[in-house]
Amino acid sequence: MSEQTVSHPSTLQLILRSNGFLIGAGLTALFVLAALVSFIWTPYDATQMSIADKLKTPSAAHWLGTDHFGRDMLSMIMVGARVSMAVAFVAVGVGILAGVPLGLYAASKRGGLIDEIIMRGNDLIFAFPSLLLAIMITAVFGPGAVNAIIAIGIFNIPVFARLSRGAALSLWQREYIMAAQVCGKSKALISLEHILPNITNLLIVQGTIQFSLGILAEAGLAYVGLGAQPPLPSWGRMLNDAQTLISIAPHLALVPGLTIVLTVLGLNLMGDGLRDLLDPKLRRVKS
Amino acid sequence: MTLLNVQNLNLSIGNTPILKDISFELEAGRILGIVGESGSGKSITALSVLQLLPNGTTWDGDIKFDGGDINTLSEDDFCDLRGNDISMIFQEPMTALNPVQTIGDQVSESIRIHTGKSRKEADQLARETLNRVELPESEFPLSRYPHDLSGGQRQRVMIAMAIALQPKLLIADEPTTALDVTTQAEILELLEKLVREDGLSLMLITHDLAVVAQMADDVVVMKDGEIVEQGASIDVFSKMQHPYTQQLFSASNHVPDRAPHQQDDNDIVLSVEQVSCDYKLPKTHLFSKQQYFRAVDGVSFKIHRGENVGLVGGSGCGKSTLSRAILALKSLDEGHVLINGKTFSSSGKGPDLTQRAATQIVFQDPYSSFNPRHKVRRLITEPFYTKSEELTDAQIEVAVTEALESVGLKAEDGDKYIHEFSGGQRQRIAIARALIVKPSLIVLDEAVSALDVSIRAQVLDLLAELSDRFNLSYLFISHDLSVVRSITDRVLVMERGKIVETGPTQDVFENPQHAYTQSLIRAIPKLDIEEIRAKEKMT
Amino acid sequence: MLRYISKRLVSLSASLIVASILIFIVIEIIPGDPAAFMLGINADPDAVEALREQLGLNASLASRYFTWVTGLLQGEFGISYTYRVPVSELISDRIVISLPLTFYALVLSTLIAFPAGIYAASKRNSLGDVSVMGLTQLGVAIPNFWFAMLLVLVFSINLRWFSAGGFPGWDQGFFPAMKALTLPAIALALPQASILARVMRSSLLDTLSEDYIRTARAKGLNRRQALWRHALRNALIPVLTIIGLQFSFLLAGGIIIENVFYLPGLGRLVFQGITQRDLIVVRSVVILLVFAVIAVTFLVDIAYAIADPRLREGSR
Amino acid sequence: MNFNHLTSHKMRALAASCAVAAFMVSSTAHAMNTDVTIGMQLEPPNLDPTGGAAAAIDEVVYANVFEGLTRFGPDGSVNPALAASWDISEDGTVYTFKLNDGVKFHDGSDMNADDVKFSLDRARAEDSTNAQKALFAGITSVDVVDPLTVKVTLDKPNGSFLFNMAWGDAVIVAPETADNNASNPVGTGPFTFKNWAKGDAVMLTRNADYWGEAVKLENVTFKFISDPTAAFAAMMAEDIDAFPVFPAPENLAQLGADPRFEVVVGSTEGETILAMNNKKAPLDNIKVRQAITHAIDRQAIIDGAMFGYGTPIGTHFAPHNPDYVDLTAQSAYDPEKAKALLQEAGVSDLTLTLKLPPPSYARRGGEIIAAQLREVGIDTEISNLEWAQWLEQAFRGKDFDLTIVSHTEPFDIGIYARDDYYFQYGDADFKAIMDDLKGETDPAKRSALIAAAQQKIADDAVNGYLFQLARTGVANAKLKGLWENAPTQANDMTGVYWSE
Repeated sequence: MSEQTVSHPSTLQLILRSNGFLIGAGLTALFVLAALVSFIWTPYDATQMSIADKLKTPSAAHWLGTDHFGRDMLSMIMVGARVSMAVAFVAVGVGILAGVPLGLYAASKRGGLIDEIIMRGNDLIFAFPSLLLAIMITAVFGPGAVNAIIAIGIFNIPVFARLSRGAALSLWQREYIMAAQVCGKSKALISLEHILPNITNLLIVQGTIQFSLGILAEAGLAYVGLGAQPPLPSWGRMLNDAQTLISIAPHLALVPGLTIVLTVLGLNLMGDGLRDLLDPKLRRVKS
Repeated sequence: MTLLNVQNLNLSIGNTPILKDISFELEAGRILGIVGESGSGKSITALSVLQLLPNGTTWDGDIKFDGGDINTLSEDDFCDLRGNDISMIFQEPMTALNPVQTIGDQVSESIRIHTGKSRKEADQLARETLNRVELPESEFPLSRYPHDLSGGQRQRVMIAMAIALQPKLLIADEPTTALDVTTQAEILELLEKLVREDGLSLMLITHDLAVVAQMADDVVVMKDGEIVEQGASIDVFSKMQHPYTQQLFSASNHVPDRAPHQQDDNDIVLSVEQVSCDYKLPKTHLFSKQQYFRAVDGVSFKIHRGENVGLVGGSGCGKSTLSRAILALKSLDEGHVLINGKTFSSSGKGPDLTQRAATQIVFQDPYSSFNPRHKVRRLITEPFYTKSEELTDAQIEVAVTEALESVGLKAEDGDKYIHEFSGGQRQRIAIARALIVKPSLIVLDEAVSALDVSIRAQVLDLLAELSDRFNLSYLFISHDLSVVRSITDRVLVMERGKIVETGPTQDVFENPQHAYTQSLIRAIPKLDIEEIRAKEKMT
Repeated sequence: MLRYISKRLVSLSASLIVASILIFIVIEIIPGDPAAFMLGINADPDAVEALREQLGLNASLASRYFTWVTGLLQGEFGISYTYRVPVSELISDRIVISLPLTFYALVLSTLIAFPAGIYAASKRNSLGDVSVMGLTQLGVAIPNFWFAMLLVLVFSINLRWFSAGGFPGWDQGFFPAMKALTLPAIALALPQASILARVMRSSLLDTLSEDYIRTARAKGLNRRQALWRHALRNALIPVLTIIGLQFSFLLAGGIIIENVFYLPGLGRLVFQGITQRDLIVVRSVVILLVFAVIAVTFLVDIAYAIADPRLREGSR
Repeated sequence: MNFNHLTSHKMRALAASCAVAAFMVSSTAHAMNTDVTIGMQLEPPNLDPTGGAAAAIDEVVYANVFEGLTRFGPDGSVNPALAASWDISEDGTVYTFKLNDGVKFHDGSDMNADDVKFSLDRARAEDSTNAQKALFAGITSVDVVDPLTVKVTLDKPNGSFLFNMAWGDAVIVAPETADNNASNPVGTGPFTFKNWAKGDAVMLTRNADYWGEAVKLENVTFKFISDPTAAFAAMMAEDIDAFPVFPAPENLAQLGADPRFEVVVGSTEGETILAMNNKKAPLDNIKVRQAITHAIDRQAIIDGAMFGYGTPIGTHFAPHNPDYVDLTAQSAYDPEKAKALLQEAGVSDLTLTLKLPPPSYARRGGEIIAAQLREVGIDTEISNLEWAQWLEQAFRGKDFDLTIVSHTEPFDIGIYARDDYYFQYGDADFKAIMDDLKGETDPAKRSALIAAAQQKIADDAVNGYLFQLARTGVANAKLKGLWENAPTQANDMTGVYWSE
């Protein structure tokens, strides 16, 4: 039963060593920066059309070329980043704000009727083919970025509910929770004070993954015409517009496609890097 | 004839040295005990014999087995050796068996890969081996799965797997640490029988000096990766040249000196009256009647102020359930519990907050008793939640400093996080947390079982001193009877939910009345020199 | 075991009932009137009203729900507003495309993911492991409809190996039909295979660090034997649930892919149903898809109970 | 951008074996040259032209499966069909049709005057679900003179009665099979219905005992591909022989350049307009409407949205029609004038809703128009709707400021005379012109009236008249006989044949 207390390397050392995290964080930062800069400056006005020079391939004037209406692709990507990030961010926020309390509450009422109802509710939402519910929602309320947020958000709720319930269940066995109960603290207070801080790492890691899935989902919705509406540029719709022109202007499809891939890749790498970074500090060194 | 000869073994994992110049021998047919505290490197020594080392380990020196030099063997040759000539059993029986494979398959597997016997023959031999380890066919068919076996039974399956092919050497790494005292005695007896019958050599690794004294022919004492002393157990225990061995010996027998306890009969801190607790059994099918298992059955006892009471019993006897019931963490089905004369909890009604301040708890596992996210100051002031009136920051500061210093830590430790402390220091912080609200009763649930012998002695001293100073009363729950004997005034023995015997600790230990208590006392491994010398003369 | 299964059966059927109510209500509040759509721009109002009556659109909400559900139980989905044919006939034409496509993608994804996951886990932190994981990171990041577009560009338009889409029908023979489903299946399978490979690897790495693997090694099994005989079976248990979940993602993903390859599957039927306000078709197909997902979840639970003896007697 | 490295070894083997099969299958397609596969973007909801208005129904069955008394020719002229000849009474209110002899329905029953009476009475009945009920409003009675003669009496003379009888909604059906024509059409045409794989294709085969001139094709398959990319891919992969209305104008250049294909650009009856809600402030002010018409650059929209296919129009009338008057100059692109007009109208920072139906002319055109309006200071909120929602909100609910739609019915300038029509024009003078036109049979006078009507709606700037939808058809170079223009929504396969 040897018990080596390994010295805890400082977080900075860990960050430098895991290059996956660095690449991921770099890519993500690039796109967040692009989105922020787009508020104040873009090479051209993203909605400025000039039909004369449409479908130009990447050139000095237009680094990423122009689309079928002659709009500058780079500016559209930057403004599009704003939309994708916003939709994914708020959708993950909805997932966390609604999902985590549900999960914690279900865990505190372990095995009870409420726990069963919440879990059955999760199975129900998981049972719906995700895009189908999104289509139905946007068919009822009409397409638009807000409805895309609601549609994607709803699918994040069971993910976070199930994740936080699972983590909380294992924590409830821990002895410091019993110690808090001995002090007379209510289940809700214990969930807030003890359980939530100890599952935030899990939530952060899952948050980045769901964020990247949110971007993919927004692109999917926009591709079938249900995401952000014109004139607001969005990556998914750029892909949809580029579809018919793929053989005569491949750059029209490649630019938004690769942007989505790089963003999602960056987020996932950062997510994995975070998981390695945050976990060892918590996990006790087993003998 | 020396079966195993280890010479100048040095080993390091990554770049941290673990073993320094280890040399020892194991004679055929004898039992070698390797004893040392956690971190002494005794497990790694065993694993290096079998070459089952974690990746990234480098070692040198040579190991001879049965005359041959094994450290130059290829991995495949080693595979033939493992389980055939040398086999090993481990400490955690609950996780050591494959949950999705029957016990029959797991035992016959090692037979089939070494001897190429047909499935039927292998199963036949597996059946015989299981019978040898006292797992009869009637109750333990080959088709049974590990998950519904007890810890002791699983350890027997492990032993069956190990001895199925009559190996020359069996390495047992802390085989009984996770078991309760009666099961431990049975397993040790079984190992001794196998050594005698099969001429098996046994390398027994443990941190429990008493087990080594009782079992081992030769002893090796290790500390921080070095052998500090080795030789026949008689010589080692009687001479004890090395100071560390002496310190280890005295710590194992340590009895904290406690002031004689004056009992004021009518100042009763805890009164438990006819308490019973039930657990719901899983229903056989959806609409079957709900069955209950009565874990605690009509238990009554009293604890006076300043009195230390022990609660002992095998695993599954209900002592943990009783402690949860006393602390109102579990609702009672019958009877009620009074603290300082006032009803604390009774069937149906939960406790009221103000009474909560009167009771506190210290747990077994120092690593799971604290929220890693909070600083020590916040951890130990959590019980203040029970205080109705708000304390000012100054008052809290004073209370924190006083609590930390009373358990032998410094005030500025309050600003550190829990992962910066060792196991022993954490247990001190747990005690500080219990003390800070000056409770009348502290429940110590296996509070010292997870600690090494030397640290355990210090913590027991601390507890004794605090009990005297603050006139605290303890309910000391443990499966380790020697610890209970050294610190409690009175003891309760529990079996299957009932208190079967109670009385002053010395009387109960000297002449136990109830059969179960007698079997418990008998099972405790003895650690006194005269007894060993008497045994020596007999053989 | 029986107890566990009956408990799951009860809870899953409850979910199904709640799902049917949910679907019915959501679809009822979709604006737009099917009759108006059918008669087009210049239709005059009383012709539209006559058609509404004919289609029974004016009956009360509850009665329509019950007629729909009772119909469902007898496999009778009702008459499609636009096609004027029994919905069950419409669905049977399309389900022979959607389900094979989903299973084809599931098989493909599993065939790619298992070897990749096991290879990566057994060669932990080696070049092989890092490259496989790099590929799966890429696989997860690629939107499957974009990948489908590229597949069509490369394999249909340039190389002309595959037709660009469409479905010849199973009566044309098994081989041409499967060929038509190959590109869509690959496009669907890629992201799922990447996710499954990652889950397989991490689950295997967890089981490899368990104590019973050390016991197996101590019994004389070499690394490969320990992995295949002990670790793999235990690692498969969590992977089963992921495969169950993926079935629902594949069904959803199918909707977009069917559009890119113009496969007349259930996805497009729902899509057209929504645009043409053919509410009976939409309702029936959605409840069918939800039923399929719940059925698969139930199958996964049974497989779970079989694979994990701990579930045999006690309930989880 | 090649993804080979992704497919594992097994996949590459599977792909290679498919390659062999691919070549084997595609080469046989051309040996049998009496079969044709026609591509269509929208699938018909059903196959009964008298029961629904969707253009797709007529595009499959008109002239192929069903025939009316008269029919449209490729140039839009009205020719005899089931009615061999007819004579009109002096006062133009009584039409006596002489039917062809020996005409049989596909189920073998004879087609005679009773069927004509049944069809016309059915269309004009009180509870009829015929989308174009208005066409039959003028009929007071239909009488069977003898098995081959029918007398139709109108309440007042109607110059376009014969034109109306050529519509798809006026085809002749048999009483026995009328009710289930939706899924099993039985007509008198040269092709009989074979089967309909919903969502995929409709198959017709040659009618052996057709009464008229025999057709050259054996089997005709109408394949439905809604996705533009898939349509392009299908053409390139030669899965489709012809796509009469190709959905993706941007690919026409590339298809035209490929020797295997021939691009045929004709005209349609589709006037694409920017409809304005004339009753909703500030659009009720003519100056604002004129400002909007001047803010729009028609050629930019045609180039941007339709890749150059389409002819600008100044009023709601088809340019290929002899009576067309070119009024594009009156609402030419002049942003400065637009700004000035807005100032005169006292309107500043105006925001209008722009509701767009699904077709790409609307979605792409809408984005361009939104940008052009923004140039003159008018902001727009775009919302993309499906047809059902567009019908609900814009067409029937009149809940819109601007919308873009193409009216593809032939000679439909008459909609400006309807009071409750969605852009809510209802001008008394215009209605007067249309009433005169209705009663007028003399061609010269009719032309003058039509020109006046066109001038009126241009002067009132009722809507922004954008362009005439071009009929961009793509066909296999060896396939001959397809219609170039689309005087009505139809794919007449009677004259189609393989040249080699």
